[in-house]
Amino acid sequence: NQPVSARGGRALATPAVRRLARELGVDINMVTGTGPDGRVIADDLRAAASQPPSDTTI
Amino acid sequence: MVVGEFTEQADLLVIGGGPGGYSAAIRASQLGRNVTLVERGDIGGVCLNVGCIPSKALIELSSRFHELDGLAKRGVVTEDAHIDPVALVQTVTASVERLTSGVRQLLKAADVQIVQGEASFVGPNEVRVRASHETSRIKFKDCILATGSSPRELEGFVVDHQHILDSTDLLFAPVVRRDLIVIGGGYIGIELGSAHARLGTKVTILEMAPEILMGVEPEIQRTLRSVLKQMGVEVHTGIKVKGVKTTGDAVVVEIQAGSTVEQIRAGAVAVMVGRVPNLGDDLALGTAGVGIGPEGRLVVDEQMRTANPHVFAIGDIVAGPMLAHKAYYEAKVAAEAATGRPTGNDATVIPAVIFSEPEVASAGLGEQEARDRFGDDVVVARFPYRANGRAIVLGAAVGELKVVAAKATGRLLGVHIVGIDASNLISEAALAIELGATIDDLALTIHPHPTLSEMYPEAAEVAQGMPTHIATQRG
Amino acid sequence: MVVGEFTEQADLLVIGGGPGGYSAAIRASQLGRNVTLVERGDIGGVCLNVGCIPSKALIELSSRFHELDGLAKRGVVTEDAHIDPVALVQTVTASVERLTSGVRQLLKAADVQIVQGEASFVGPNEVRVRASHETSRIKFKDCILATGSSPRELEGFVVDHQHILDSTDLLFAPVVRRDLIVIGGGYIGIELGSAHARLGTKVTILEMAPEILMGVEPEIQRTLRSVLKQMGVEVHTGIKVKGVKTTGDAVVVEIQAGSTVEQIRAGAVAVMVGRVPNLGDDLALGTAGVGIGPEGRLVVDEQMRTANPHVFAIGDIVAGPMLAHKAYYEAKVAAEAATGRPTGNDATVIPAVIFSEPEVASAGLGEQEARDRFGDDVVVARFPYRANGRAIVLGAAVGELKVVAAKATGRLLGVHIVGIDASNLISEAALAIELGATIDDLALTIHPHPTLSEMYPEAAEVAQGMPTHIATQRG
Ligand SMILES: Cc1cc2nc3c(=O)[nH]c(=O)nc-3n(C[C@H](O)[C@H](O)[C@H](O)COP(=O)(O)OP(=O)(O)OC[C@H]3O[C@@H](n4cnc5c(N)ncnc54)[C@H](O)[C@@H]3O)c2cc1C
Ligand SMILES: Cc1cc2nc3c(=O)[nH]c(=O)nc-3n(C[C@H](O)[C@H](O)[C@H](O)COP(=O)(O)OP(=O)(O)OC[C@H]3O[C@@H](n4cnc5c(N)ncnc54)[C@H](O)[C@@H]3O)c2cc1C
Repeated sequence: NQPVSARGGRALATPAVRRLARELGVDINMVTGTGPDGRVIADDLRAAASQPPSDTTI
Repeated sequence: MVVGEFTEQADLLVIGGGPGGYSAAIRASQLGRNVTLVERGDIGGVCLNVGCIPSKALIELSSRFHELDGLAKRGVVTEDAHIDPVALVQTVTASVERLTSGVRQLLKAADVQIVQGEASFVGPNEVRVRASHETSRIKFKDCILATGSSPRELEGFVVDHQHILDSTDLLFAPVVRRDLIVIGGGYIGIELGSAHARLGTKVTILEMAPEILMGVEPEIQRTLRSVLKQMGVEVHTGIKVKGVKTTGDAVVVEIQAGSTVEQIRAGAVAVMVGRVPNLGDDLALGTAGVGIGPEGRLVVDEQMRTANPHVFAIGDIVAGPMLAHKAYYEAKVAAEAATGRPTGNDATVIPAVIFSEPEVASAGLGEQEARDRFGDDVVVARFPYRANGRAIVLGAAVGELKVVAAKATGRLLGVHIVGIDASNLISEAALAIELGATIDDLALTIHPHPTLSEMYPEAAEVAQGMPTHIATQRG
Repeated sequence: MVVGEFTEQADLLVIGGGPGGYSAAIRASQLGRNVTLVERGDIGGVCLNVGCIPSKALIELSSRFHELDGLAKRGVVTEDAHIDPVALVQTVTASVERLTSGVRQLLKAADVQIVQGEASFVGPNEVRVRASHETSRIKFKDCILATGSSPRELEGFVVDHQHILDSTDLLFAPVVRRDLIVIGGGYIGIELGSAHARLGTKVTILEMAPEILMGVEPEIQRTLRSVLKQMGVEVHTGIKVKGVKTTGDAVVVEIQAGSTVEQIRAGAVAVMVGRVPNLGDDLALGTAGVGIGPEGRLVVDEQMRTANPHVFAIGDIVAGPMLAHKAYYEAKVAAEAATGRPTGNDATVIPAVIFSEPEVASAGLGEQEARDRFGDDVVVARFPYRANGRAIVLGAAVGELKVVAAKATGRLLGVHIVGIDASNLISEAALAIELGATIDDLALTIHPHPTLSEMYPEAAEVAQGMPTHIATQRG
């Protein structure tokens, strides 16, 4: 029963923002975060979601 | 259910009524599904009936009993303290009854249809349910598997509930034993072994691994070993258990440490050497196109979906720590996924608690794990309970809180606590890590005085190199 | 210090050695300042000597004593339970001694020079210090004022420490009184009144306001009143206290409720009607160009700076709740500001705890406050202790956790808890609010099972309209 560890290499974001990404259909790992230390915030997702799909996946 | 082999239809079928199963059923119903839940035993599963709940009830009472001597010295004097084992078991049983009846009511309120019986697959979207006097079939659109786990058996030890016991026997026995051998120094063995020691039983714990509580931070293992020793619990590690003989009213356990073979004797021996997922042949998983993966667990994707796109699996039967809160979390992901919602199992941390005395709790990366991963970019800081005002007034100055963080960014990676109330303290760390909080965030958040939670900003200040309530040290 | 009126130089002078003063001194020293601290009484101030620490030691022991009857029913049986008042006071005193000696050592390790005596200003950058046999002067570059507060006096009640008592008398009296009248239903009156009730004293609490614990959420006030009633504590609100007479071994207090005047009698009366900042004429604040503002507190800017740019003020003498953790936080801001660091007092929440039984704790906006500010954009959700597994096994099912959040964004605005261990639970809320966490963040963070902290995600799920362990309700 080892505690599961922080997963490396994925976007830094709060649980609520991660959920929002799924709801918006945005791959959070492809979004550039504008929060502290590159943190993805809700507005980043909304901006990404309003882009044409090709832009969000580059 | 109808008698015979009539076939019923289920919109969403949940197999297993433990923490995983019952909470998946409630959530799926809230999301608009018609839910049928099959349970072969008691609603509440291991956790509510013979796990988390009764164990914590026993542990709490044993701690209250054990602290009476210390309290007398501090001014709260009692005479003739003793355990009334019958009342104790009644209290334990009452907690179980209260919670399981609550869950039954919640399932009813959520319109979940409960079917008593044991399910096994007869096709990719159909199960047969065997109850005592009847069998039936249920065709499902979607299914959530939550069959949980059972105690691992130890060769040569046939549990007879008299002299050779399992964890359940230790929870509901209306007697304080004179002595007891516990095989297994994992969290269940430590929790129940030390609880019985506090009740007055002479306990000997045998562990095969070189240390108890494998995976826990080494200094916490040491703290616990020293506390167990003070309590009179004998702990032997690196021990191979060879066999057991029952002689009259005692058991004799043959053990091997290195090349020496010894015999130890006690009134009873309890076997708590881990748990195995309930995925046996009876379940006929192959029929459903669901294959068993590594460590005998089911392989699922991020949405808890098995190889069969309409069958989800959660809880002890899938990878990760076998803990109730993991099952609760996964249950909601599976219920959402089965309902076509965008969802995913992406929690950063699954905290873990050991309800020993003192308690142990951790969330996130261990110190070594962090150093392995991030090398020099790691800062570790500790704050001891003995420098915390609340701990002192509680008369509970043993323990410490350790934070592990990234050096460059200050981001919190892990927290490890040994000490009173660690179980309730650790959730702040889980939230902090999920939110990406930093050492500065912890240090600058005002924590009320005098509380144990002040150890968070205090440890954060140690990491900053500017501690308030201990002299400067830095890791 | 030298004898006579020689003048010493201090780089940074701290006046007052309570939580504010001593932690400012330690932090300033860590930041490279040479610190001198003047204290007229005992290092540790009110909090460590006669406040937070001894009160919580007494409260803890009284709770342990009080729960013994309940424990007996649950299987932990004791006979002849009684308080040894001398040992009790020794325990309380030992906690104080342990913590204050710790702080003295920390100050020493930080090279803080301690001057015993009472400071008063003789100029904008100079004080006179009066000790028992000598006076001296200290010229400072910068000064941090942390003179704290004293009990508010009540007209007609002259504390004689025999029959007319203050809070300190209730902390260190080596006797369990037969009965006691407490004037003041603020947190100190409630904490100490109920602690003495648990020790066996018949307690009557008199409060002038229409409710006890003004400012606390109304339903929490009601919960506490009902618990106090069950414990046999009489609480009278809307009461004007007219005067007191001492007759032999008793006091008679004359009270007025509406138009009726009554007399009530007890062995003693304790006056706990609030606290006033220590900013009296003795301090000669005017000489330093520091003026007293509203509510008799000092006015400071965001960096805790008074009108005199080299004099800072922190703790009970400046605006905000008179609480030790507020003083600790402000101390660090002042120490940084005095050292020219960029800093500011910008904490979003100052949590507050009442160590009653059950405990009360809150962080952030109250329900009404939130509705006043945000109108319909508020969601309120509650989760009861009785539906929490850990609370049940602790035998502590009274209470609830309430979350207040913005409806549109889900952002957490406030948390209010009444129930066991509220004091240690609330810090998670403080951190969550500081970090701007939302209801979803709370719901999606895995909290370990079975713990009290699970009430956070459970209440968050109630706010989402999808509770797991209670039937759906939504506010
Ligand atoms: C002594 C002890 C103490 C523990 N303490 C803690 C603790 O403090 N905290 C914690 O987080 N975890 C604790 N655990 C672990 C915890 O109990 C499990 O992790 C949790 O119960 C797993 O939940 P689950 O829903 O996956 O399975 P289970 O709780 O095992 O439930 C599975 C259910 O499925 C039923 N079932 C199985 N197969 C079938 C079938 N074919 N048809 C119909 N029904 C079936 C079973 O009867 C059972 O009711 C403890 C365990 C033990 C033994
Ligand atoms: C019974 C009781 C219980 C309490 N419980 C809690 C609690 O649980 N949690 C909490 O947060 N708060 C609690 N408080 C409040 C808490 O004690 C105060 O908020 C805290 O002590 C304020 O710290 P301070 O540094 O501002 O002042 P103080 O602690 O009052 O310290 C001021 C110091 O300055 C010294 N001083 C004053 N004037 C001069 C002068 N001219 N020259 C030299 N020295 C001087 C005084 O002797 C004193 O030592 C409690 C208070 C009481 C009375």
